Amino acid sequence: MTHNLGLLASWQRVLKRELLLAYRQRNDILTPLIFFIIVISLFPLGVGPEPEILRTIAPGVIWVAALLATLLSLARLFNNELHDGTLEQLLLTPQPASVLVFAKIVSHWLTTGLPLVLISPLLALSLDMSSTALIYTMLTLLLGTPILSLIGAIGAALTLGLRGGGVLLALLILPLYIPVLIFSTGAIIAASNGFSAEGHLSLIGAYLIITLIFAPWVTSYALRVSLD
Amino acid sequence: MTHNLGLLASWQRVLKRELLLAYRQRNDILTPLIFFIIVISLFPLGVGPEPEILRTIAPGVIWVAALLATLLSLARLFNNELHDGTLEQLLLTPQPASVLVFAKIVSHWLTTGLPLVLISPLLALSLDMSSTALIYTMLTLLLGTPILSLIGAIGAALTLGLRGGGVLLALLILPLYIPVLIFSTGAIIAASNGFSAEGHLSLIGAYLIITLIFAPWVTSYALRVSLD
Amino acid sequence: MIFQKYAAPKYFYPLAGKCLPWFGTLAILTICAGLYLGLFVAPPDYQQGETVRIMFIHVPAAWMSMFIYAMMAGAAAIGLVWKIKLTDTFITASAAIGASFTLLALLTGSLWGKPMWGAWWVWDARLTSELILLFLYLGFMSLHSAIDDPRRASRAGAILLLIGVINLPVIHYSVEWWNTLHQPTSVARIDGPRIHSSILTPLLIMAVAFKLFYVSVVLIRMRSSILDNEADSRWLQEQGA
Amino acid sequence: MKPRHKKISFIALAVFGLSAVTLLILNTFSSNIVFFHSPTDISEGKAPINQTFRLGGMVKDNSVKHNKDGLKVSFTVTDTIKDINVTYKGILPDLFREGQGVVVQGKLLQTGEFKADQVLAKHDENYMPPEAKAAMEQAARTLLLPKK
Amino acid sequence: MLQANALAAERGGQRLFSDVSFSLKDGDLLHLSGSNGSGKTTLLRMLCGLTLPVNGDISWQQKNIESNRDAFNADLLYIGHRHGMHSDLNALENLQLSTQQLSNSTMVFSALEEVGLSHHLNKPLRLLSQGQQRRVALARLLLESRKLWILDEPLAALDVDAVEWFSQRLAKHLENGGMAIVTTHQEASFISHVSINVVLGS
Amino acid sequence: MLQANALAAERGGQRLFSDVSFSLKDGDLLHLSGSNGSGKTTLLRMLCGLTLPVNGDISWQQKNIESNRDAFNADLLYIGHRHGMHSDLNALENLQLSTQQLSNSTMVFSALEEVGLSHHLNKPLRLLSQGQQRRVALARLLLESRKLWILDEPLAALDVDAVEWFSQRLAKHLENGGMAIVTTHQEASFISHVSINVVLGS
Ligand code: HEM
Ligand SMILES: Nc1ncnc2c1ncn2[C@@H]1O[C@H](COP(=O)(O)OP(=O)(O)OP(=O)(O)O)[C@@H](O)[C@H]1O
Ligand SMILES: Nc1ncnc2c1ncn2[C@@H]1O[C@H](COP(=O)(O)OP(=O)(O)OP(=O)(O)O)[C@@H](O)[C@H]1O
Ligand SMILES: [Mg+2]
Ligand SMILES: [Mg+2]
Repeated sequence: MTHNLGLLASWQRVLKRELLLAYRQRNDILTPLIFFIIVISLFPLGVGPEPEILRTIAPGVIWVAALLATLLSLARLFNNELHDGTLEQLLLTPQPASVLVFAKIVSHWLTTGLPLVLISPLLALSLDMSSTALIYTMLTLLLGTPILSLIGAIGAALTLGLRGGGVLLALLILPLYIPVLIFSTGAIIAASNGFSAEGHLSLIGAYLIITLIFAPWVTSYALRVSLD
Repeated sequence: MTHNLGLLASWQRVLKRELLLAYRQRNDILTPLIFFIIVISLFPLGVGPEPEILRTIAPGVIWVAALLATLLSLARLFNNELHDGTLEQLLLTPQPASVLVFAKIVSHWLTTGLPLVLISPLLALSLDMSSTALIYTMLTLLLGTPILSLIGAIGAALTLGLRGGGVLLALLILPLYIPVLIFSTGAIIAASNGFSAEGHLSLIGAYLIITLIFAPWVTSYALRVSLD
Repeated sequence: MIFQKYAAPKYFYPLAGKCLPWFGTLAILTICAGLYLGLFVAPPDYQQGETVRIMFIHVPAAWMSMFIYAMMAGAAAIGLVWKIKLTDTFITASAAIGASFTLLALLTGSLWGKPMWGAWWVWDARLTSELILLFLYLGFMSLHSAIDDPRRASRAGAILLLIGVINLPVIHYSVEWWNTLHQPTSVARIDGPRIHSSILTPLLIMAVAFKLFYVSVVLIRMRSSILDNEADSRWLQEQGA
Repeated sequence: MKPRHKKISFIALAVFGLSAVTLLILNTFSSNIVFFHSPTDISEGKAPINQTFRLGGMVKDNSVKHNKDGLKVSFTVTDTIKDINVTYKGILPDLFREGQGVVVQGKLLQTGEFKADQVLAKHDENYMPPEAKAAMEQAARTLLLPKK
Repeated sequence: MLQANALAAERGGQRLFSDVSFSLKDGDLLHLSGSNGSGKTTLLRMLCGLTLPVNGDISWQQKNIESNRDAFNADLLYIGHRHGMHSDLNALENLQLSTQQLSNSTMVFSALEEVGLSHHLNKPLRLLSQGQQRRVALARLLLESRKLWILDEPLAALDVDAVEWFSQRLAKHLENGGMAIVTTHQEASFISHVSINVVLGS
Repeated sequence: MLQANALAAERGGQRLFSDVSFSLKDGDLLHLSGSNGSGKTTLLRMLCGLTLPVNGDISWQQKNIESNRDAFNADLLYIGHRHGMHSDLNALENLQLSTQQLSNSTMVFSALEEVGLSHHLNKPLRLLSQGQQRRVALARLLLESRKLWILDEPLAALDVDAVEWFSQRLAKHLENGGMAIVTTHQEASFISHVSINVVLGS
């Protein structure tokens, strides 16, 4: 009786809807970016403008800010959808939910992670980073922010609609974020000290691939549990 | 026909309700606190554990974290109330709305600002601060966080229900927060370097008094406009 | 199936009651024996001297922290697939114990680290991953308690537990994969343990003692949570009468 | 796509991904990372001047020299291929010995000398009572003796 | 007496209605009807003073409601589409802390009993079903004695028994000299008490 | 054919209902009724596969819905209390991007016209009135041809015209061999088509 869309078309439709929504709520979408910028620019204000110190703490500041900005944006990931009932509809489409959830995660990264990557060189310069450090900052953000979105999606799905979702979410996903933070700042510091950062980068890469494979699937399962 | 409550009783009832709600949503309430703790403890992770550097950046880190934690908590201040219609009811009580709004602000400070003040000595120690710096950190937080709540309430009311309230809120109130940040870190640094911090402290005090007088009133007016 | 029969609270409750005294007594005996051997009989180490005695707490506690997590994750998988309610009782009873052992391992470790390494704490892979294990325990416990619906709580908790399993091999192999400050494996080595038998014996006895202790406490906690959950079921009232 | 095909393609994807992961991790083992760098690393790399990092290796036998005031100490860290001289002012951990592992944090000076501000001792996996150690050394000596 | 004078409303730059006038005396029931989107909710919020009219004015006991807000609010009870209760508090707490009159828990309890919720006292509101939540909101009608009721679709999600209960409660209010303004798309027995009909968007 | 077998539900550890069984054939309309809080919404979500039953099972075309989720979903259209539309997208975008069938904008446009919303195409949904929002959600009935409709209080906030339109649309669906499960506390003309009545909590 029905002529439903194929898997790919369905995926694209969800992605398109998410991006359109992001565009409509563009101020909301900008929040993590602005937050990122604010955190990083408040630092020289609070710490004092000594370039020596700034340069030392720069990788840490940038990555902590990126972590927090992502954490902030996660509350929004499924919450509106829960309240207006579109999340139920997502689980009721005749396509594997994990594929559609993946589209949502991709859109989340495109609207929160990617802007951070793109703005980071500017901020790195304002913190007086060397050009090597700057390049590795961008590179680690490019590899690392998708992990933040992927893991974050699991956390957001598990804590969906719970009172105090905020803290719980932080408590659940920060332990899983810590390796990203350590490897990334490690890579930047190693590279700017003239060592090879290959080891750090390949670990981040491995983590990215593992989360890419498992996160959409786990997230969709967690959503099902949370909506029960 | 009616025997309504007096002004004070009404005020107390709002405060009591807010605190009860806070207790029910205690996980939500803990979010800013946990956030504060996380930001401060992630720093040694990202920056590296050199005590020398940590001590230098400590006042800045603590105050930036307090600012961000408050900023985070503001989204929650009137938003739930808007969606469940209790905000309308607040404006329809036979008492000056500004007085009731003040009760809400007090409860906001008791549940976000005060915990930050109380936990700060522990965090200050973990950042290897001196005891003078520690005392001044507490003192400036005690004077400064009420200002953050008061100004934040105005911002939250103005951006209520707007798409992208988040960024707007940040953009509106951060300029007003920056003096608090500068005076406070200034006070801590001055005191720990053996200078008098009196000047900074009295500036913060003056700011506090001004906001105490005007903020509740401005907030209630802004709420009326936002609900129209 | 016999397994499924005893997975029903009605049968499990009395069975656990019968086993408990045995495990409890054995646990107390082995702990006493292990502590005596470890603290008074075992010789000091050729390099560390008397400080080595922290090992008899640190190492078994660290092993337990991983062992309990593995048990919980296994039970979570069984619970998700076969929908057995008892697994959740077991998991929630274990969580706090596992978290305590993890904390104990971290505390004794850093207590040991200060004199030996010259630092309470460093961010090497072994220490960091063990800290993450503690956070996983805490995260699980708060997630479980934040959900009021029992079925959702157990399923959501199970997902989190299974995600965290990946941390276990990282903890164990971290000392071999990366250069850490923490020492490499001494006991479970292909070429045999690198600990002299006079030190190894009390260590192994303590390891067994901790396991017995865990089983006893889990049984006690499971029985009391069954009492809470099934307060108004018929079999329990019959048993009480 | 039939459900069965879907499932198969998912599994294929997973297998592909996992093998890529293993490759990447294997790649990591070959490149020593994370906690410290070895003397060889440093002499090969463009040894960064005036940057804080960690150096790890063995304390070379007979290299430890205590200054008069007792707080200042200098020693050599080696990975049997390359050596680096380290100076340090402060209290050393109990396990700091010649022939034992050590991790030092500090800066490389222009002179090629490493100025440490933290020294961590690294313990190996061997535990035994002093008598056993003595017996072992005895045995080693007797084994070595005939060769002499 | 509530008087509305030549009211007009705009939403998003579009005129919704204009020239709406009526006056409501003690014991009057006004039924506001109109198709979806005709501006009923907008008009009700305007009568409460939450939305400013682009034209016209509203007075209560001969005084403009805007300049006498506190006095007007003391006589007004408004329940909108959104029920105005905190979803994290249970029914008892919600009612006890939201009413403006001194009420002890026995009064609140008996009100909840009357709306059929005595078994769900300790559940936070978000766990109640749609109809149960609305019942809690309507329990305010029993606890606060206000002269003017303004109710926006009070029957939404209510079952037949609850609708009947509401009709009777409304009739009693009118008998006691109260006034009410109600919108609804459903049939209910209180319609027979309507003394003024206002139809929007026709 | 939809078959429910001895279904039981628990909420917060409390039994809501047990032993609910029925089977629905082509052209059948099931009306689910019961007082507020009797578990109607819970049962409907269970029939969609969103909530797992504590007991019993549900099958669609002889196959368990849990193990054949995608096939079941391809035949199912569920509209709940929450309308399932994004409040920041307008009606056109919502429908175009939420339906699972290829639909061009003329089709969507004519569906919106049929539900009386052709004048509000470019407003984000949150600016529409309650009734208008529900109409947008119901426009999905026109755009997706699914065999089984499960509708939770579809009439809430609808005005009289819209209720009538819905009744006719439902009748047509049943004529074409579709099935439907509907709850409502309101009267409507489609009640005459009901072939199975399930009453909860009696
Ligand atoms: C906070 C610091 C420390 C932490 C978090 C920690 C953690 C752990 C963990 C998780 C294990 C179990 C590993 C496994 O079974 O695969 C372990 C084993 C062990 N740790 Fe530690 N440790 C710490 C400090 C130390 C120190 C300072 C020493 C001694 C110098 C030490 C000596 C050992 C020994 C001997 C083992 C047994 C190794 C084996 O499995 O054969 N640890 N530790
Ligand atoms: N902020 C706004 N901006 C633009 N248009 C708006 C806004 N708020 C409401 N509208 C429009 O005003 C009209 C009236 O809305 P209102 O909610 O008053 O209708 P209603 O009569 O209560 O309808 P219903 O019976 O569906 O509840 C609707 O067409 C709606 O789209
Ligand atoms: N998560 C939950 N925890 C505890 N109780 C719940 C939960 N969800 C629902 N309930 C209870 O289950 C009962 C059934 O709710 P449901 O929404 O299914 O009722 P309903 O028949 O749809 O009612 P209505 O006609 O008001 O829509 C209610 O008493 C409600 O309080
Ligand atoms: Mg309306
Ligand atoms: Mg319902």
